[in-house]
Amino acid sequence: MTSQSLSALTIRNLYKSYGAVDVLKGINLEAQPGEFIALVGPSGCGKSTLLAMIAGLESVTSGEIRIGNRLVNSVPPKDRDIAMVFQSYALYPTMTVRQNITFGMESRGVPKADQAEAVKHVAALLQIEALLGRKPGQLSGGQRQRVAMGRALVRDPKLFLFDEPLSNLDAKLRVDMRTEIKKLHNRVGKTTVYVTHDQVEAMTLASRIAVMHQGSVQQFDAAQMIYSRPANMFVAGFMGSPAMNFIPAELGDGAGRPCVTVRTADGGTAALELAQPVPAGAPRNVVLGVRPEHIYRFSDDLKHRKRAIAAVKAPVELVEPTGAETLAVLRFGDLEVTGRFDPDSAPRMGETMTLGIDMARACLFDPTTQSLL
Amino acid sequence: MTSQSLSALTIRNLYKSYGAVDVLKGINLEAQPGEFIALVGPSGCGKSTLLAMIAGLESVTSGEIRIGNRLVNSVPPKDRDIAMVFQSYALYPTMTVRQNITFGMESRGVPKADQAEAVKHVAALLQIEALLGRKPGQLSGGQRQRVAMGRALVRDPKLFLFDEPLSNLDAKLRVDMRTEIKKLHNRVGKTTVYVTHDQVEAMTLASRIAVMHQGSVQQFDAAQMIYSRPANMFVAGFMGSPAMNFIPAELGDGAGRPCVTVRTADGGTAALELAQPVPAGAPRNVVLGVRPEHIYRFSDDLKHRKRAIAAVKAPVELVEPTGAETLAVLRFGDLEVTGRFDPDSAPRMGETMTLGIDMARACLFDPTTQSLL
Amino acid sequence: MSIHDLSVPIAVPARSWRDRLGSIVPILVLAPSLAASFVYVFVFTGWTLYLSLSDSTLLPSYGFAGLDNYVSLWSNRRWNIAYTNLFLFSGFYIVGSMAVGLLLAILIDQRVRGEAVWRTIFLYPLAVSFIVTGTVWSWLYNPVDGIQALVRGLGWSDFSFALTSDRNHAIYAVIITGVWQSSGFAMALFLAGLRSVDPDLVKAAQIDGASVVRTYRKVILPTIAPIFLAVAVIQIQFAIKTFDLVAALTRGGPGISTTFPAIYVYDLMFQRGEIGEGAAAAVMMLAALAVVLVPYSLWVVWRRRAEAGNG
Amino acid sequence: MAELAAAIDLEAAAASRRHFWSRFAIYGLLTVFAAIYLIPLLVVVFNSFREQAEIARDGLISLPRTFRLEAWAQAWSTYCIAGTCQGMQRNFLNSLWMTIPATIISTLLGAVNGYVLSKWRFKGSEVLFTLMLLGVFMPGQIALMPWAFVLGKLGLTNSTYGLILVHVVQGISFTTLFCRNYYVGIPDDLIKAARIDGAGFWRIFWKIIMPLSPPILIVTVIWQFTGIWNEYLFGVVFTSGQAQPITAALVALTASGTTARSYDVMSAAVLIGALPPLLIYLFGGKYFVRGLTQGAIK
Amino acid sequence: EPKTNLLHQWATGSDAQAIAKLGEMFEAKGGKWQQTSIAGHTANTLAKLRADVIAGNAPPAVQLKGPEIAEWNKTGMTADLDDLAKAENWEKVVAPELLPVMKPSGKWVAAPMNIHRINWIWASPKVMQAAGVTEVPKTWAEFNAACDKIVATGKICISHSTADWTDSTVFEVVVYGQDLDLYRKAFVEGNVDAMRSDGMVKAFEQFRIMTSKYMDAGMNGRDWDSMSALVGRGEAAFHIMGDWTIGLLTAAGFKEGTDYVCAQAPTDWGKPGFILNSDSVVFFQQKDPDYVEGQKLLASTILSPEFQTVFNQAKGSIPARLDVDLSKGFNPCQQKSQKDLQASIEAGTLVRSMAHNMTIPQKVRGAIMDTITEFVATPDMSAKDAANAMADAAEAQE
Ligand SMILES: Nc1ncnc2c1ncn2[C@@H]1O[C@H](COP(=O)(O)OP(=O)(O)OP(=O)(O)O)[C@@H](O)[C@H]1O
Ligand SMILES: Nc1ncnc2c1ncn2[C@@H]1O[C@H](COP(=O)(O)OP(=O)(O)OP(=O)(O)O)[C@@H](O)[C@H]1O
Ligand SMILES: [Mg+2]
Ligand SMILES: [Mg+2]
Repeated sequence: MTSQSLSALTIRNLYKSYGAVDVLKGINLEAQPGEFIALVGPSGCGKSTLLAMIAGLESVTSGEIRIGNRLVNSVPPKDRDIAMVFQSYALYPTMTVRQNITFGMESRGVPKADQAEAVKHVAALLQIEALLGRKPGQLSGGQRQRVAMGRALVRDPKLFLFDEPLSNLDAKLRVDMRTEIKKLHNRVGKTTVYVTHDQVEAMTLASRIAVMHQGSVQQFDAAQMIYSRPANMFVAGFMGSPAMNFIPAELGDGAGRPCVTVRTADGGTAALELAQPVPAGAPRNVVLGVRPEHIYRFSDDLKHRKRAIAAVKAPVELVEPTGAETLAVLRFGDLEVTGRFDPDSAPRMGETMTLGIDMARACLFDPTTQSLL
Repeated sequence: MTSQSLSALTIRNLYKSYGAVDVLKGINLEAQPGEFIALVGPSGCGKSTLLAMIAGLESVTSGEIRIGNRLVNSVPPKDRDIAMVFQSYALYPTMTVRQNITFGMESRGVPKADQAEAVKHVAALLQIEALLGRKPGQLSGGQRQRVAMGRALVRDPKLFLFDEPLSNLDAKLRVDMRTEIKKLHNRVGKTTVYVTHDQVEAMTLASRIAVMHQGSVQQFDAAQMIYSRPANMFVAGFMGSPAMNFIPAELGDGAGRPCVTVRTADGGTAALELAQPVPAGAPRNVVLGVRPEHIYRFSDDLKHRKRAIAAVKAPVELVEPTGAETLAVLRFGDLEVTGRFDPDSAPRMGETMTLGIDMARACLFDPTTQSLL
Repeated sequence: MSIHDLSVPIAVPARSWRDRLGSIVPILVLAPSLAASFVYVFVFTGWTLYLSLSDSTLLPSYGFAGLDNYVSLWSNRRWNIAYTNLFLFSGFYIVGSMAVGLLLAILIDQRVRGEAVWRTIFLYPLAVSFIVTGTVWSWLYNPVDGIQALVRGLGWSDFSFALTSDRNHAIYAVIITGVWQSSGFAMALFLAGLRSVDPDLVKAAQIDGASVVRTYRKVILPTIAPIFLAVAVIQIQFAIKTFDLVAALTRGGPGISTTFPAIYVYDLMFQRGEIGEGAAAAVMMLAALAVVLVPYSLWVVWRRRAEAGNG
Repeated sequence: MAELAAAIDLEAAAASRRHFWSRFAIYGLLTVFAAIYLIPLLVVVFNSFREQAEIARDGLISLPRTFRLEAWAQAWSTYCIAGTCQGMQRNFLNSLWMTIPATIISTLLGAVNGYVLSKWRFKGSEVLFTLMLLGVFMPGQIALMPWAFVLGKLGLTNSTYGLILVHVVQGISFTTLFCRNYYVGIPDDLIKAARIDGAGFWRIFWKIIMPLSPPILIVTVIWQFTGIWNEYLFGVVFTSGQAQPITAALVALTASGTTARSYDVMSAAVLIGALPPLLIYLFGGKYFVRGLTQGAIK
Repeated sequence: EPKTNLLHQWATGSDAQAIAKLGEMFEAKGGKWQQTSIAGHTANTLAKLRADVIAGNAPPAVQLKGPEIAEWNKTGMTADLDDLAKAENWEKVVAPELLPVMKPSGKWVAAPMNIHRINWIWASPKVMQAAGVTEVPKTWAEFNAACDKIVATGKICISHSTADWTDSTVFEVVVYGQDLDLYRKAFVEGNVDAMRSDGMVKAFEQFRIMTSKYMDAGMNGRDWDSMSALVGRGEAAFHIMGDWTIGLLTAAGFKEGTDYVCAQAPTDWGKPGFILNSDSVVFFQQKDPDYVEGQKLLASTILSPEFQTVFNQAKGSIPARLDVDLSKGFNPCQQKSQKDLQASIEAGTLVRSMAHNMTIPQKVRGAIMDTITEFVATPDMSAKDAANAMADAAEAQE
């Protein structure tokens, strides 16, 4: 009982099927009061479905959902004390911004004066005072998003639910609004469940992230843990852009130290020294996971600053400057490996460069089970 | 004549109006044979209109468009020797992939045998052999994109036109397809005009970028130049994410060296030494433009490696870890400034840190004309 | 914390009657319409089916007569003509109004000026009842007073447009009038379809070097294939129900050459006092409808499934 | 250089010539069709201004030599139809009192049904929808006698209410079909948002769905109004004398018994009888096409 | 208070005026008058009647004719007027040929309003004169000869407008004129063999001559009511149609004697002949005593000499009562009609009209009329085929 009363949201063994199709297969999650949880995963993995079930918009096939202490499996949405922001914003197109915000209060019979007060407060918080008389059609994407937040905030609910609220915005606005949401959460401190398929959004906003795949949670952990110690290759590949490079390798111990052998572009092999001891029970063939930003131009200076750096030679196949950084595609046996470089030290096309791989941050996976070793 | 014959596409003083609305206001552009040109700009700035005019799908109000040597103002699209990939792909939904690709050749009366040959070649190039019998409705986004490219490629045109071909794809696929387009261009080497509103796409793909705003070209230059020496504050703000920070400052010379004075969070001011001499004719009040990645955690080590580093103290308002890097919002007078840090040296929320600003890479703008000084 | 320790888990709240009511409101709301439609479609049809097997004449009666009415119906020349007419008329009428409607829609889609005016002109016949249409066109077909006389008066003395007086061609008078009246509707639907085609498709075809005709034939029209089907189904049900138009235009004549099942049913049931046989004729009309509708419904269901599968 | 310029000019000129001829063909065709569509209307309009004697002399198709409104006045208020000599005004009003309520009721029911079938789907609702659709295809003659029986049982024979009932029931299928197809296009998220906001079934309908419905309601209203206004069989059979709708009066006029016809009065009567739906199409035609575009037909 | 509601199909023009007269008289006698007039197709009236019956409220009075009276009588729903008939002595005054129609099972259930004569020929003296035809032809041979002459002058000989009932009207006049017995067997008794007989073939042959040579192409699109105007205006010589033509001719301002003359249609057997059609009102049983009273009042009004006079003056027909004096206010043709009626009763040549639904059941009549109108519309259909088709169609209705 104690553990339940501590958490703002608890989901136990939740299943959902539409006819013969199982969409959610035993979800377990909980959120501490005031916590910001993100649900990420590829399209169709069941994020929206899970959110809709928390909101009460979809029925529960089996399992339980508790908000605070209360089992809400069959409580209608309006009585769950939640607020939700939709991907499409779902602003009522025929109402003004003010009416959009007050609609819920009117439905609940909140006195007019209180409504006005609440609108005033929320409008000030979100800086949308000037828009109150307009209709959604007359607003820009960012303004709509803010109004949708306003409609949710005015409820002062126990739980905030967001379903990809930023995915309809253009890249620039998305970054701005992301920051605003983060600030807002810092200010109002409500428990929040936030669905996105953009892992950067998840990383920057959430204290904990649940990575979903095909209806089940692959890993539910703090953002930094998910990024640096992904539970399996799916999570490792999904989080981070460009994605983590997976390099087939063979475990061995070169010169007494544990190391992995990889194939190089010239057809030979290179032995990379591991920073940690080989985990017990690891198979001989493993997959080495290296994030693009952990590949550097090798220099002695680097070697000094960071310890576990392994050097490999690789030809540069393609260079993509993005302004702040430069991506390069490097050949590695018959694989391509992407590296992320400072524009100052960026490789040039055609060059064969010596890479430094930050082995302290590399991961090893079991290719059969796909899990982290 | 000579200068014209050198370029694959020349646009001179091009105007377009719909009734009273001027959509394009005197565009000048040219592309060298084999060059990859990107048109970027916010929504509604006229990119698609310009592309449609090059294709012959929209009439010219005034000015001229030359493809190679030939004035094409009134040449119908089919005779311009161009190929175009649409944002929506515009694949013929009732035809198979093969029919989509051969439709243009059939319209032109190319013999069947040649058609089959051409399809085979293109399908191999794009690895869509297995899809030839399917209809567009049965393809995934990335596959559709490839088919659309195939339809364009099979024409073997003088000029390739792309209208935001990646904007309908999800983030991950977008990155992959971007790389593919780049490789393809490297291989076939056709002159290409590529419209996008994603500046990372423009930076990574194009050799030269035209940044458009409200119907005119703000800057037309190599990608790196646009990023490092933006012609005005619009270009500076548009290219790069998070955007360049604009800090109002006052020119002066502290201790004989040219420097700018900025306001700090504690209400005081700080003088930052300039790396270059003050440009002639600069006003007293200027805007200092600093990109987030040119803000570091100050250390003596840093001072050693890079010369023109100015140190300022600033409280940290918000920290956003994105995995590979960490963004932080810093207070600077009554402004907020975004910095981009290595997760290792990332600031923590609430901390007041000493920043190093890379003055060698900072820009100065005239706040009245908004142009680079 | 101890309070929480002691707190009993809040039992699954029994759903209040209000919630229960809430969940059946949609069904309750739908119920009257459903009941009415059910009676209208099934009970009425069932009754007619029963009558067709009964010995009803002047008034409905419920003695069982087996298939007598059907035998008698099919041995009747007039019925055979009516049934043949139905198929002949339906075919030409549907194809005709779709062809004209499509042509008009394509013309209007060429960014013509005054689109609203053209559209209104082509659409207005739809507002006019079949009675009025039939009456006015019967004037126009009149060989002495109508168009034929007018054109001959202008000097083209061989001109012939007296369709309603020619037994072999009177059915075409009905077809032309029907097309005149309903092609505007087809136009509106096709126009709606054409407007929904992604303009980029047309641009792509232009760049691919396809001529306008080829663009329509190969790209645009195949894309709006579902509209063709929708138009056809709507026109078919009009065709099968055709009654007022013929009643006002030719009254089934000359002779019995333009008799239609609907008219025949009406005549049998009300004028001739043959309710049983009239019901049999009505059932045959339904059968004709079913020939069209059943495959269509199956197709719609299949398409919906397919869409659900994709989306 | 000059040659090149000349060639370019030629090319441009050829392009503009082609353009001219294609435009010419388009407008030419449209004009021909427009003429065909308008001739019947013009014939009637002209005849309504001519004198019977003139029509008898010059034939039915001719420009009016005179311009008189007597025929209109006669048709409206003095011509003898159905045993009384008060023109068609009574029938006109009957039609209005029948058509307006029947249109409104069937449209509203269609809207509610469409709302349920698109936004509150339940097990079997698709099947029920298909069932309702079948009503679209029922030929009216089949239903004539059953309706007589039902109206008799309900005591609604010879009354406008009876006709309203008949038209409402027959119209539900169409209105439901139209509205459902349109509502399917309204995002479900709106409904979900409103549910979270605490709105119930009816509140969502009135506050969210109805304000979004004008395009489809216009299509439905136009469809129902013209259909009901122009309906003839039920009007004749289920009402009588002074209660008959205008179509019955029109038939009475055009199929006059053993007396001579007055084409002038008939023409005026035909126009009076067609006027309300014509006006509706004239002013609502734009919305009709637009509404269809937005998904009435799928 | 006696009241009634008459269901009828006389919706417009002089018909409506005539009915309005009935209403006035009914009200003058203290009744409350209501009417339901159904325009157009007879089927509409019948549909209405059937709908009312099915709905359970049969109308108190309906305009119905001939065999339909018998059919409805068989349903047992008709009212019994015998008491009234006895009191007013209807048996004596009503034309005897109408009695079996009005009392199909021996009891009076209907009241006749008028007697129409079908076998009229309306002729244009001007046209005849111009062609050298001195008098209206008396036999079919004379008729054909006259027509040949008239056609030669470029005029139309027979003004016609094709419809099932107009075609059948002319055809039954031909059959009647050629062979009285055949008419009785085929069209009154509905004998199928008679329909197939040589006599019928001969009638079709005569009819073919008329349709192909003496009628013009305009008959197809023409409205039936403009036929008489052709005669009145002197564009056509003859018009074979019932006596309601008088109403049309009078309304158009044509004068008997100068613009048109009327005569008995040709007969080859040289006696006065009369094809009769009668409009009548049938009464259905009512529960409401006011309606029952109203029925008596209405029946009595209809058979009153005053009504018979006023009504028939307006309609062109003659009273169903034989004891009404036509010398005042009636058209000469009507007076002639009454005389001929008496004469034909005496000569035993009086028949009821098949085309106007006074003899065989509707379904058989409908089938016969289909054949006739099809024959008109199909120039290459032979007389023999037509006779066979008619017999087959009639047989199929059994
Ligand atoms: N009503 C339904 N009937 C059957 N299957 C459904 C239904 N609704 C959703 N699904 C299926 O459930 C799965 C999960 O859908 P959901 O919308 O939750 O995905 P998601 O993770 O939100 O994806 P996205 O990122 O595209 O929004 C999908 O495969 C979808 O096809
Ligand atoms: N047919 C037209 N009539 C009037 N204005 C038009 C027309 N077509 C485009 N415009 C206007 O021209 C401007 C430029 O449109 P264009 O489509 O070229 O923008 P864009 O840069 O491609 O934008 P996006 O990134 O959204 O695709 C817009 O303001 C648009 O509203
Ligand atoms: Mg989703
Ligand atoms: Mg665009």
